[in-house]
Amino acid sequence: MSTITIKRPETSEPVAKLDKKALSADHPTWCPGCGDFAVLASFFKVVQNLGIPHEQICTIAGIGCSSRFPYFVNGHGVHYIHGRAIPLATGVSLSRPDLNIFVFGGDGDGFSIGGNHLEHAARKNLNLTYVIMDNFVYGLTKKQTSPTSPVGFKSKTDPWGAQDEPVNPMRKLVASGATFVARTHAAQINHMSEMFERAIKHPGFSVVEVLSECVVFFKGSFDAANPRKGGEFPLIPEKQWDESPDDWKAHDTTDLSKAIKLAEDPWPGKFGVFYEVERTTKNDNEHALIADAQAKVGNASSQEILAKRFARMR
Amino acid sequence: MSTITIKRPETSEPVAKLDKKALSADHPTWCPGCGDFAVLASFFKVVQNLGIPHEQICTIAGIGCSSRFPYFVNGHGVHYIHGRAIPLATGVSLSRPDLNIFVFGGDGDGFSIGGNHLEHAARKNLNLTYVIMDNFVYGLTKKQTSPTSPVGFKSKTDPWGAQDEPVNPMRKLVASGATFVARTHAAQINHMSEMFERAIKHPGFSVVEVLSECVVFFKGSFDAANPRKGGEFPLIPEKQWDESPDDWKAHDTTDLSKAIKLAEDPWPGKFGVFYEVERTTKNDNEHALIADAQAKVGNASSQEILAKRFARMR
Amino acid sequence: MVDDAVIRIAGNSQDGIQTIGGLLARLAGRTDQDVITYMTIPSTISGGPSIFQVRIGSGEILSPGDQADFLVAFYEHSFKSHIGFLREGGICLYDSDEVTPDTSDKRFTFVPVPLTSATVEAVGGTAKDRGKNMFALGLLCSVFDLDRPRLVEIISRQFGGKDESILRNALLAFDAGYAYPLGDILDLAFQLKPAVASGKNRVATDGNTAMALGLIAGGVRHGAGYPITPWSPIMEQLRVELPQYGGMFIQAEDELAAISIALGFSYSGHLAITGSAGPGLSLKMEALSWATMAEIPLIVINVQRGGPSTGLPTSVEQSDLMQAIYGSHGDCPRVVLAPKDVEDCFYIAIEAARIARKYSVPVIILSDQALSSRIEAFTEPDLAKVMVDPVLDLSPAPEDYKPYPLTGETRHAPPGTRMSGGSYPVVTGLEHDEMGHPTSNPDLHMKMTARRRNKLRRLEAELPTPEIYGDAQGEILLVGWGSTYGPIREAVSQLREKGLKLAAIHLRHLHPMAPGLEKVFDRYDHIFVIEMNDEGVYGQGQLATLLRSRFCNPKIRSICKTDGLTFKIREIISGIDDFIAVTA
Amino acid sequence: MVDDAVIRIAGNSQDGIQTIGGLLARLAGRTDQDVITYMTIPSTISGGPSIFQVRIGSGEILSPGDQADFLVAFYEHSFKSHIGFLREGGICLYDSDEVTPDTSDKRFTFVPVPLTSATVEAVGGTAKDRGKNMFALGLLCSVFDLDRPRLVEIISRQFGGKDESILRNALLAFDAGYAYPLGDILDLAFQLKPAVASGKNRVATDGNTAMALGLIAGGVRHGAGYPITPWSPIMEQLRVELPQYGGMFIQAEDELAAISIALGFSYSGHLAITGSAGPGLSLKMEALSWATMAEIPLIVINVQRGGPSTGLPTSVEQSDLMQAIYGSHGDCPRVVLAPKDVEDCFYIAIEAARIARKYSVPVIILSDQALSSRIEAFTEPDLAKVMVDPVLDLSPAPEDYKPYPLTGETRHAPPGTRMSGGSYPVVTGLEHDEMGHPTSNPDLHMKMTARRRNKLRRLEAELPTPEIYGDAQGEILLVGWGSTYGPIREAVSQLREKGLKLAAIHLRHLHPMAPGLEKVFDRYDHIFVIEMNDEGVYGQGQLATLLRSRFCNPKIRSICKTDGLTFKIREIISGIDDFIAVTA
Ligand SMILES: Cc1ncc(C[n+]2csc(CCOP(=O)(O)OP(=O)(O)O)c2C)c(N)n1
Ligand SMILES: Cc1ncc(C[n+]2csc(CCOP(=O)(O)OP(=O)(O)O)c2C)c(N)n1
Ligand code: SF4
Ligand code: SF4
Ligand SMILES: [Mg+2]
Ligand SMILES: [Mg+2]
Repeated sequence: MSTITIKRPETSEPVAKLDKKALSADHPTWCPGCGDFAVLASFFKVVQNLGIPHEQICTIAGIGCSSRFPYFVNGHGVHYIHGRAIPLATGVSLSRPDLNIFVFGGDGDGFSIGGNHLEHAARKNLNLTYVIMDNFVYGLTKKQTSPTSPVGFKSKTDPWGAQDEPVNPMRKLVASGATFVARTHAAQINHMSEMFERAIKHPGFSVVEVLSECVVFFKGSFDAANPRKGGEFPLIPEKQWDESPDDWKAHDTTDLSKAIKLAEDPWPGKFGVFYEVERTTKNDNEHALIADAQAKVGNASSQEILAKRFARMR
Repeated sequence: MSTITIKRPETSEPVAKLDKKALSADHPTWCPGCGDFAVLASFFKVVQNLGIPHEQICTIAGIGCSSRFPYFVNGHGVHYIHGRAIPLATGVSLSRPDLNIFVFGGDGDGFSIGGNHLEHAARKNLNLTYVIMDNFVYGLTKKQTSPTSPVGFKSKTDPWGAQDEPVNPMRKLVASGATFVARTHAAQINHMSEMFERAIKHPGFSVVEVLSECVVFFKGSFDAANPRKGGEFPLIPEKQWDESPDDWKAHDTTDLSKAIKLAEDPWPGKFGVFYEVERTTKNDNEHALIADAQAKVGNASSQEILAKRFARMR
Repeated sequence: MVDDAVIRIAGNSQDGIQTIGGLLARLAGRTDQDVITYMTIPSTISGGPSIFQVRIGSGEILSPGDQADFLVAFYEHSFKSHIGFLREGGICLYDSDEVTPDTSDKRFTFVPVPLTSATVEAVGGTAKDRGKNMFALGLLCSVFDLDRPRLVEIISRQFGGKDESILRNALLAFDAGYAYPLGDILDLAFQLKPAVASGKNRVATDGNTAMALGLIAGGVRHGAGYPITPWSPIMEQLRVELPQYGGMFIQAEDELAAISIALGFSYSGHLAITGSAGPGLSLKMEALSWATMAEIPLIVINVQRGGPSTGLPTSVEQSDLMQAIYGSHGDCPRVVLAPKDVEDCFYIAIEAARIARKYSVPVIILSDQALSSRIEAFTEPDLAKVMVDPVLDLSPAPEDYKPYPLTGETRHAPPGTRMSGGSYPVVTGLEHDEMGHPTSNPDLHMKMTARRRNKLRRLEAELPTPEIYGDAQGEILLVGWGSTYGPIREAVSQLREKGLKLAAIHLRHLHPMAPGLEKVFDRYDHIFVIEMNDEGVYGQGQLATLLRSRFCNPKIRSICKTDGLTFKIREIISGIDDFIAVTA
Repeated sequence: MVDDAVIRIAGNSQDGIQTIGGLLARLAGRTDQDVITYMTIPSTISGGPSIFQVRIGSGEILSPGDQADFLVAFYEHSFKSHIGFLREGGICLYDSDEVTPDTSDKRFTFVPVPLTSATVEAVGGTAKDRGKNMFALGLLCSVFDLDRPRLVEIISRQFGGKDESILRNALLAFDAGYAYPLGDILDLAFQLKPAVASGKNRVATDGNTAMALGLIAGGVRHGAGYPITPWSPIMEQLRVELPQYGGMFIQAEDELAAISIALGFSYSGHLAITGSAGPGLSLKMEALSWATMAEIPLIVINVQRGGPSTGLPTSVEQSDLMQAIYGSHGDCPRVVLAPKDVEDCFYIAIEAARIARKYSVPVIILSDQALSSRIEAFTEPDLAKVMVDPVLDLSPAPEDYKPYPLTGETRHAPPGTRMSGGSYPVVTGLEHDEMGHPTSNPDLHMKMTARRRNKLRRLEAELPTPEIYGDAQGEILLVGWGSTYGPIREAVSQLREKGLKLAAIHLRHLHPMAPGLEKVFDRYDHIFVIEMNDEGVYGQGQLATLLRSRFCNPKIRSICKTDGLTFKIREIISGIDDFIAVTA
């Protein structure tokens, strides 16, 4: 058959379980106190738990403070260009079903310049996990208004306070057609890790928004959702379909318009899984096309198929 | 004061009301039977009704069959590049409050390559009217799958039938933050004209999706919503808030998550206004900034303001 | 008996005149004849005036011809627009149901045939629009004494798949045309000399198809793109063909995504292809720059059309050369190639894949609108020799793994590779050291910039100096690139017949260029670079600008044109004439 | 008494050393002295090692200096990294709380000062990090005998707006530093010669600010952009400044939107500006091509940084010249300018606005990272002379209105214009006729292509040949563009002192170039083009490539560098040395 030849080691020796040391690469260049450290720590924890083989880890990012993530993970990684990590990851995901694909990036990278790719990958249900480290500001370029900056936020491009209605991340993500959408907070390591784990296990396009504070340019931004800072961290009660007495009040994570309604909650809103459904992935569809096409050509080699093609043009 | 000098004719002579002839420019290059003809006719009708002065008409488009619209309107117009009509219109809208800005384009132009600009202009509530002539296919480039092509549609890029979940236009538009969102059908001239008129009168970002058949590459696509072709054209009953007996059953056009729920209706779905709210426009915000800044500099001329700025650098 | 004939069929695109052209071209291929076709595309989707021109002959056919020997005019507008293209002494066959020519014009022979009514008669009323083309083909078959059994076989193959009645009607019309009594025009007409049998199979196809198949032969199995004229047919074909080979082609939401998806494939270890026309290429410039920096191989096809901006989407131009070389920000070396004819579209794609893999660089192929759509016949490639079967190499990387050694070729470890040293690689668009780690060390930026550029110098060193066509030394050397190959060669032949000593050289590798050109240039008094682009502010076309800069040779001058049409032989000759008298 | 002194302050960016530099520069401006600063930006957001260098003098100061006369080292790492930059005989003042140098090194004079503890003593514990810089400034004020009252005035202005205690602490630290007993180092040190009073106001600022203010002076009131280093400060300033003038600057969602919004402004009749650094420029190539085709004026600023791709975001490079000229698809003529120093950033912006308006063309300005952030002092511009007040002209268009006359300048009728002839214009990126109607007529495409290019020829004709600096004829001519101006001039001065006959010429207009260069080139034996970019596959930098192509003059050769740092005078001299011995 005309498949692509893959050269791999014959026997794979038993692999040591990865610990934090094995997973750590460069020491992060983030500012002391930056929320992104916790995201990294949580990612390490989940990857360890899930026992993902070392060579199958692939982290992909655009540009931004948060997008430096791949350098800090000792795994295969790509530091791509601003806003286009998702399409690059699309190519990797579709052609390499053997890998675990993680995309990391900021609110500017994901919702501003990259907003369109996000939507199309979501509706096509690309199989990958996307973590948006949302700090409501452009960190790397030093404090301009981001698409998630709240009205009134004083940045270098809005010294009088931002005026534009920000993107509502949960609304956008649920509406995009992503099949797993969750929201968490970098100061809530356990909750964050739980969200990551569920996202990774989800087949299809899973996305998690993490509120991850930029301590330099937007200090205190997420205190309202941090019990240690006097805030509240209200969780979404998920419907269990177990006929327990209060279950009817809980959130049906398969109901799209309810998920969008939940996203209208006033700041700081709720945390947890907003939406979760299963739908055929683009990966499945494309691999089905290959299977069909190959069934039709039978055992023909690449050369035979092409020779036949030329014969038709004689 | 340091405003920009505008040279205009002193007295504006009484202007003849525009008729269809005055509004018509080149004869459309569309294929005979193309739905886009009706959109043009309806636009002419509404512009006549509203009595918009000739020089204040400004139609702007990207690239596509539908995007050739500006050539067929005798008014100021721009035929820009693929997918970027909205940001170009943003510049015109913000700097020229005296104009009426209309953006026309196709599903590929608006939802594929231009999807991101649409979202950001919508959330910022730019003051303009955008008509998406949706034919569920790439017309100008001759039948590739578009982001609204239904699953199963056989195109040149999906000869076996499209597989990707299409964009749900109403869901996307409502979720984007547009303040007026409606849906109509090119074969329903009266309904279409009503939607156009309401969209144009709406202050802020108003968008209308018109199902406009491509008779060459997707014949019969919208018959299911065309009573003359045996289909149904179900209208959205809008809540009147008049305490009439059935009003509670009608659609509350100010309720975002209900509008999104309505967008989940099975094909051919409903027609009419899905969402309509008022919110400060980006135009208002920017003009307020100018007013504030100018109040601070008082009567100073441009040269005086700049001289002061230099003096601070001595 | 004549060597070749130029036939122009003028009608509306709805009449299926492209179909006749395609069939004629295929016939030529099967009878060892050479063929070049040329067609125009109507400006509205619903169709409109359109022509198909075909030049068939026994010798080498290099261009679609400057004037027609034979004109078929379906309508009055076809007649009016194209009679000026007929050579004196040529034959004009017209639909006497539609056209009323001034037959007193003694320069031409007029042959009236009631195409419309004769077709209706043959096939029946309803199908008439569909049959006129086949009727005309039958006529041509008799006029030019073409190989009728083969032509019928080809027609049967073409229409065979569909509803039976379609083929039946097509053959009815064809036979009626073949049998139509033309009287003494047959004596006036040309019988083509039979071609020398090559003993090899010959195929006929267009440039876009040849390119798509070349990519497959070169081992490319993955790609992504976004529709645009005239690139779309490449993506449409790859979308359908690649799954058979275990690969895939993805339609993206825009060109930015398309190149990024393709880079995702390449990063994954599958050399990938993306492409577009000018507007889309402009959108790919940022990502292309990443490919150079990260040293990820990629093939990018640009089917050039008239620019700038949306420009002239269905006309030909060669105005994207500078962008191909210099369009991205930064010092951003990449390879640029251009095919010279349809056959070469196939081989250049293989060459692009070879270079991309060997040097881990992006390679741009500049095709153009004329090449993309015209049909040529050529010898069927020897697949056993050229075919590359791709391998995804996931063997463990050794401990001393260095992706970007300061000396030596790039070594990528695609994801999925076990790293024996325990340290996994990140590929980046930031400047980096030999291990790929970001650095802003001045010395490293200097060395890495040189490293990326020196890959092109190494490639240059392995390229052969292009052959000279014509006199080994002499008065004039014509330099060309891309689809001007044919007309330039014909111009050389015509001028040599007049006794001039001249030659032509054609560049397939445009960046880097092959070595040894300066020595070739030394042997001629005048060097003219022939290109379909503008002479710019300083009077030089794009390739001429590059050649002058490289060699500082003031003998190098430009013959440019920007009318969106392919070069006619006489335009090249008169272009030369503007500098030195060659016609007298 | 010395003419000038180079002071390098090395510490961490958190220490506020940029603040001292800025204050010193402003002081220089106010005392008719010349000044150039230079700083590095740490690679992490949270800060890290950083320097600020300032060269102050009475003569013309053209570059930040090849070596330091005076080094202030805050930390051990600062000391180690920068002692090599101190000239023999120079003074190293170090924080004796942090640094322990090997004082036996007799090449330098070491001056220990307990910067940390002395500041704590003066200001109090909590604020120490904030005060060290002001303490050091006080020290410098005493060492160099600077104009203390003015400096205090400038400090008060800088810190005056904020919380009162901040200014108090700043002055406490400054005074303590000024009063710190330095003993005999004062004798070793330099007193700067007082500058000749110019009688004119002088201002000190950086290149980005000068550019933003130049745009305002040139009558630009509208713009749009997206953040990127080192362009962002221009957009941030315009966002704040423009509303005062009745204009606006919009932060877009990306660069594609930014240029499109700007084109919307320009189409509306308000000449607009957009800008970015390399990656963003690559994204603007498609829309820029529309601007050329539709002939909509626009100013595009590129603050160049190290490339390709994300490259070296905080280093300097001049590698986007070719892209500026050729980066879009199609024959796409546009104007390219480059400022030579900070002052020129102001004037080039005015020139760009003038050209954009006059010829209805896009104009690209190539600034760079070094120019954008360094501070220079210059004579305050005469606003009465240069200031342009923009007018939105909505007077009715006459009946014979033709936007694109085949001969004559473009005439736009912005929307809102009443068309007396009754026919309203559509501007388009398709090829079009004189009225702006789309056409694929071959002849019109030819004429319109020429029309767009000829605008640049007319501009060329009005440009003055750049002045020659140095000998009117001689051995060597150095050619430069952009921010290499200063070092090139100093190199010329140094070599002339050695008796060489040489000169320099600097291009501000890069596309088209000023006329008359060939005559200048004829007068020198060697021509070296000095640029901060790579020598490419064929050994020539980007401007050199253009010049060689235009003039086919093999005397033109390249001196390039790609280490991401500004040219040192000695690098230029040794670059020349590589070709012909100038040092012996
Ligand atoms: C094409 C392009 N435009 C702009 C930039 C500059 N840039 C780098 S990161 C960034 C945004 C950073 O914000 P975000 O994505 O929220 O990440 P954060 O730094 O806040 O984590 C921008 C505008 C770039 N690198 N490339
Ligand atoms: C940058 C760029 N990419 C691609 C194209 C080619 N193109 C022109 S129109 C179009 C899509 C047309 O579809 P749509 O927007 O739905 O309009 P329709 O023709 O169906 O009305 C495409 C892909 C282009 N002109 N520019
Ligand atoms: S600038 Fe903000 S987002 Fe960036 S590393 Fe520092 S704290 Fe984190
Ligand atoms: S191709 Fe389709 S969309 Fe385009 S003009 Fe024809 S019918 Fe209309
Ligand atoms: Mg952010
Ligand atoms: Mg469409």
